[in-house]
Amino acid sequence: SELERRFQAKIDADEKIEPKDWMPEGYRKTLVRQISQHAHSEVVGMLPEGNWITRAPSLRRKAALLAKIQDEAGHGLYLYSACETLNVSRQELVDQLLEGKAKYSSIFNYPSTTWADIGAIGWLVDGAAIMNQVPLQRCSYGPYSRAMIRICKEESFHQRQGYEIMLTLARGTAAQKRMAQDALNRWWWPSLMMFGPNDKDSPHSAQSMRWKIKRVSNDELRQKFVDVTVPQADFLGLTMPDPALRWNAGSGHYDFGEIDWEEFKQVLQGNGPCNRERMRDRNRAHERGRWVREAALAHAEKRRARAAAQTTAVAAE
Amino acid sequence: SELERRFQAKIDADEKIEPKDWMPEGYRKTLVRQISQHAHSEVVGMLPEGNWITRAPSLRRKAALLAKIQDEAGHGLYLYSACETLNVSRQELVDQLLEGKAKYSSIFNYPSTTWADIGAIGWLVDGAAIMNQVPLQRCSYGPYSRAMIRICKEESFHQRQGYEIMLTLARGTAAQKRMAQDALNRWWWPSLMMFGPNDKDSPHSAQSMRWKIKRVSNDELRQKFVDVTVPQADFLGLTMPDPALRWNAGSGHYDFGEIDWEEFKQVLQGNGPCNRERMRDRNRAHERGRWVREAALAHAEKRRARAAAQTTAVAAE
Amino acid sequence: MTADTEKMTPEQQALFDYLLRLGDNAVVLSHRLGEWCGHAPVLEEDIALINVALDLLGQARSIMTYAGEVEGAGHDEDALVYRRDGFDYRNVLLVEQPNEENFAVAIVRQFLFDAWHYELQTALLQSSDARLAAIAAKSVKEVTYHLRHSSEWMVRLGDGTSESHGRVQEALDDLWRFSGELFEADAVEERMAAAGIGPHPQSLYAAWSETVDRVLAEATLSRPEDGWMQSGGRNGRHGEHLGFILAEMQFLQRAYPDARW
Amino acid sequence: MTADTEKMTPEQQALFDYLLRLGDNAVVLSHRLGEWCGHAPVLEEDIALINVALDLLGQARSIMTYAGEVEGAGHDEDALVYRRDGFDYRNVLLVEQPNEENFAVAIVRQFLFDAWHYELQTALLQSSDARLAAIAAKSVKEVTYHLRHSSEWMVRLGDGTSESHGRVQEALDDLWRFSGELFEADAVEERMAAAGIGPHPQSLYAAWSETVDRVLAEATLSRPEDGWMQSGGRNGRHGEHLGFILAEMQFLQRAYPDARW
Repeated sequence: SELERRFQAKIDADEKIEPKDWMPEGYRKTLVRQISQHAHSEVVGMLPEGNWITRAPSLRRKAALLAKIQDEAGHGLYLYSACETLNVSRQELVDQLLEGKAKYSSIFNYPSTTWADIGAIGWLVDGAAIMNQVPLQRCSYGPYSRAMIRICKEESFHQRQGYEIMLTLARGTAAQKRMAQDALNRWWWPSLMMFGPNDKDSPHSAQSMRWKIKRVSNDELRQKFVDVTVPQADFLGLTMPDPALRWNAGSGHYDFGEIDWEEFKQVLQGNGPCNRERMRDRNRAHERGRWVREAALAHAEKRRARAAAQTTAVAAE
Repeated sequence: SELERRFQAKIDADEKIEPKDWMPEGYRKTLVRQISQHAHSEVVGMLPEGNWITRAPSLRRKAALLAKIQDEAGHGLYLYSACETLNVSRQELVDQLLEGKAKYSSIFNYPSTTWADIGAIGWLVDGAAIMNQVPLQRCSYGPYSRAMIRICKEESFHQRQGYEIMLTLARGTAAQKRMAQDALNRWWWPSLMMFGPNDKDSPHSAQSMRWKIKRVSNDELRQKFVDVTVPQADFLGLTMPDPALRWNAGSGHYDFGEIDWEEFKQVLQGNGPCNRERMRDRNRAHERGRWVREAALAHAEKRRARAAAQTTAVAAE
Repeated sequence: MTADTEKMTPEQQALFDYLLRLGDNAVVLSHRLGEWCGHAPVLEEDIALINVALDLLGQARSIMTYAGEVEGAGHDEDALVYRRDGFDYRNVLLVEQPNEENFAVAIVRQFLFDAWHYELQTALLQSSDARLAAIAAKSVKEVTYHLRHSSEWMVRLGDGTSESHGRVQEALDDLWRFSGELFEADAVEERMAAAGIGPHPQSLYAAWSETVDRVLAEATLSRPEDGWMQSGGRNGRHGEHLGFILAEMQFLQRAYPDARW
Repeated sequence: MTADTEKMTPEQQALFDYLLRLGDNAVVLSHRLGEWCGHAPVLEEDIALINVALDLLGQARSIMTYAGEVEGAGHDEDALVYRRDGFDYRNVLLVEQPNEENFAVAIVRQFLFDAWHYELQTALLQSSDARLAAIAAKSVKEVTYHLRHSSEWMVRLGDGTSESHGRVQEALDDLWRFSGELFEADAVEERMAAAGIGPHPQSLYAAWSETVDRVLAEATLSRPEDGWMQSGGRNGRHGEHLGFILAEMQFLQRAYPDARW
């Protein structure tokens, strides 16, 4: 159709699509799915990190962790707002999450079992997230693109903080170094999985690329992440848990081993170590907060009614 | 009346009153109140000690603490049974506790905040309890007297264990010794209060003495406890938190300072540091266990019905 | 860590104790707020509660650093927070009360504290101790926000639904017995007042009470009777909850005493 | 404490790992049972749960003492339990699952474990390791009682009220995913089986499964489908709960490393 043609032309010209512009239903749906997944990931991602707030080993680290989680809650809010510009309410999106109909990043279904995990999450998980998100700053949908610019800036701050935690541990006592290596062993492969299936197994990508919702392929991003991260691990003096990992002078990239796609599939299907715990926690918080949200609504309604009554009374004088 | 005269004669002759014997209603009521208070105390007393099970500092101490608390639950059971011989159901008694109508020993309204408290509770609280209970082995009511014989034996084992914890701490590091002294400071006065008001303020005692439900006066027992305990504290190398405490060669007893009866009154009235926590814990356990008790009853009922049906079927054959 | 206080003068000792009271309140309340993280009733409230937790943590860090200097035994903020035993903690009992996964409890606890904390920090602006006055100058802005936040929730919950009204009134009735400790005077507080370092605790009562009355009125809540008040926290006599807070909070520092983080 | 295992032969290392698995199961499950103390649904059950906790603790002490001797690094039972880090704990994930203040969870967890533990201890009676066989001789009697106790509750709750049936079925469905780990074979287990020290894990499955079927049938409960099974605990990959268990359990030993208790 003409509308579609003009829409695609705008995208091809690298102009932004804004909420009031016409857009194909598929474009809208794809964006809603992608942005809401991202929002849910920020919210669920608070749990493995929140797990260490009460046990952070110094006041400085505790403050940084609190601030980081606060940023993530804020990202969740922007992203839900960006989604709402696409005519879907936050309530609907949250319900989809709580009913298990919506996805969130599968990495958050792994447990954070030592303090080093807070370092590894910042370094690897935020690192992989940034790699995914930087190209999205140029996404064709205006509100998402602008949210990404702000989010990426904060994420890279978190990523540096995480790396610094790892560095402190890696340069610390033998017990701390062991903790750091253990965290790397557990988080490395899941963070590679964050880029999604191999390109050959990722059928939705072509359309998303045309729409400039997705801008770089999974495998390209994953390779870039590996290339950036391996020297960082070397600098830490830690060993990557991948015997196949080696520098390939010919390609100018690191070769790395095969991802365990069965594990990836199981985690996506709800069988990760913490899928049930995460959903249980979110559902409980939601249930236990119900009376509070109802009270806030009821109170706002009372205020509106009183203000209206006062206006009427004043007008009648 | 003749019944009363014969009843009192039996008591005067140091014979035991048994459940099927006639007894005055006042005697029955006094016993129910006293035995059920004692039972409730065993049950509520599990809480301050249970508070340290997960944190006991060695496996040996943890096992001893678990065993001690198990004994207390057992004492609760015997005592409720002894009470049931007086025509009152355990359910009624438990309801009285949960509704705040029945008392329990006010000492359990103090918090157990360090490991040394487990030592101090054993040494002082069980020590005071034994002092109260030893004469009750000769109580006129048979079931209570027999329960007391068994309970006293176990309590004195607990008391020695508590003292041994204190000794280990007092002979330990500076931090441990400080912990032990702190616990003594906090538990000494409340343990003196366990003997109840001064004799001049204890009006019910005369009748109880005649009935041989109570056999030694509050002040006598308290003095005996002080006389026994002060040398034990000396042996530990700990200081009693009472500047007025001194040996009186004339009386052959220790003189000691005035008890803060206002504090005693406040704790009895529900204003101790943990009254609300203790009642909240008991009530929650009761509420959360309701479905379990209902299930057990329903299942027992089903079994009975099935057994009856089978008997009928067999009889019909 | 046992506070080695032999070398302090009585004035320094009193100031040290006073600073620990201020700092411990902030540390412990911040911990309780942190427990909500990811479990608040609405995402905006996750952010708001973390915000308060962060402010209190920042205040605690400034105060503890200063306390360590006054003590002169080489303890930094982390040594004072992570290596001190429960009976050396000086927070009021109010702040250690558990959340019970009940937002009403968190809000009432916070409101009773904020209304007092606001008056305290305002008074500390005039402290003869320049360091405390400087900390107050920063804190008073934060505390103003905290009080607004908790007051607004008191009103929303009190004048919301009948369920919320009942819950918040119940929490208020339950926590009221911890409010008296905020205004207790003892040798430490008297000495601080005499030296112009801190306000006399009782001098804060009238304004606190007025704030409480004003907010409760708007929230349609009843002010509980002043019954028997619990106390002891400021002198190290705590309830059974603090030990669990510290076991969790201090675990890593205790388990790896030679590590830096 | 980091296990200093350099001086052990591979056989000793495998035996040490095996003993830690046995001992850690008992320590962690005993801890979870201890959390019920004073909060059980009925006083008789306070006694019964403590009884099971005590038996497991006793088994843990015998096993840990032996493990310390095998390791040969001078660690006694307390050193192994109180100074070992989470990722050195070798318990199965099942036993670290939280009580959730839900008796159904406690009973299902216990039943799935007991039905396995009974088969294990029975098999260990035949161990070529005399020490383990002797420990099993004592344990098997205790475990027989545990299994009877948890089975009876499975039946009471399953065939009780519709509420109790629903709760226990839900707990069963939820915890089933942790049952697979009990029967996993790995190098340690294979080596123990080859040496006749312990049974091959899979050899316990048929009897376990039969017990489960029999009790579930009487309890009118449905056996969940075998879906994806969680594992990792026996190799030190735990969930987020264990860290909190250890922070609490180990606190005093960690806070006062030079003290004896």
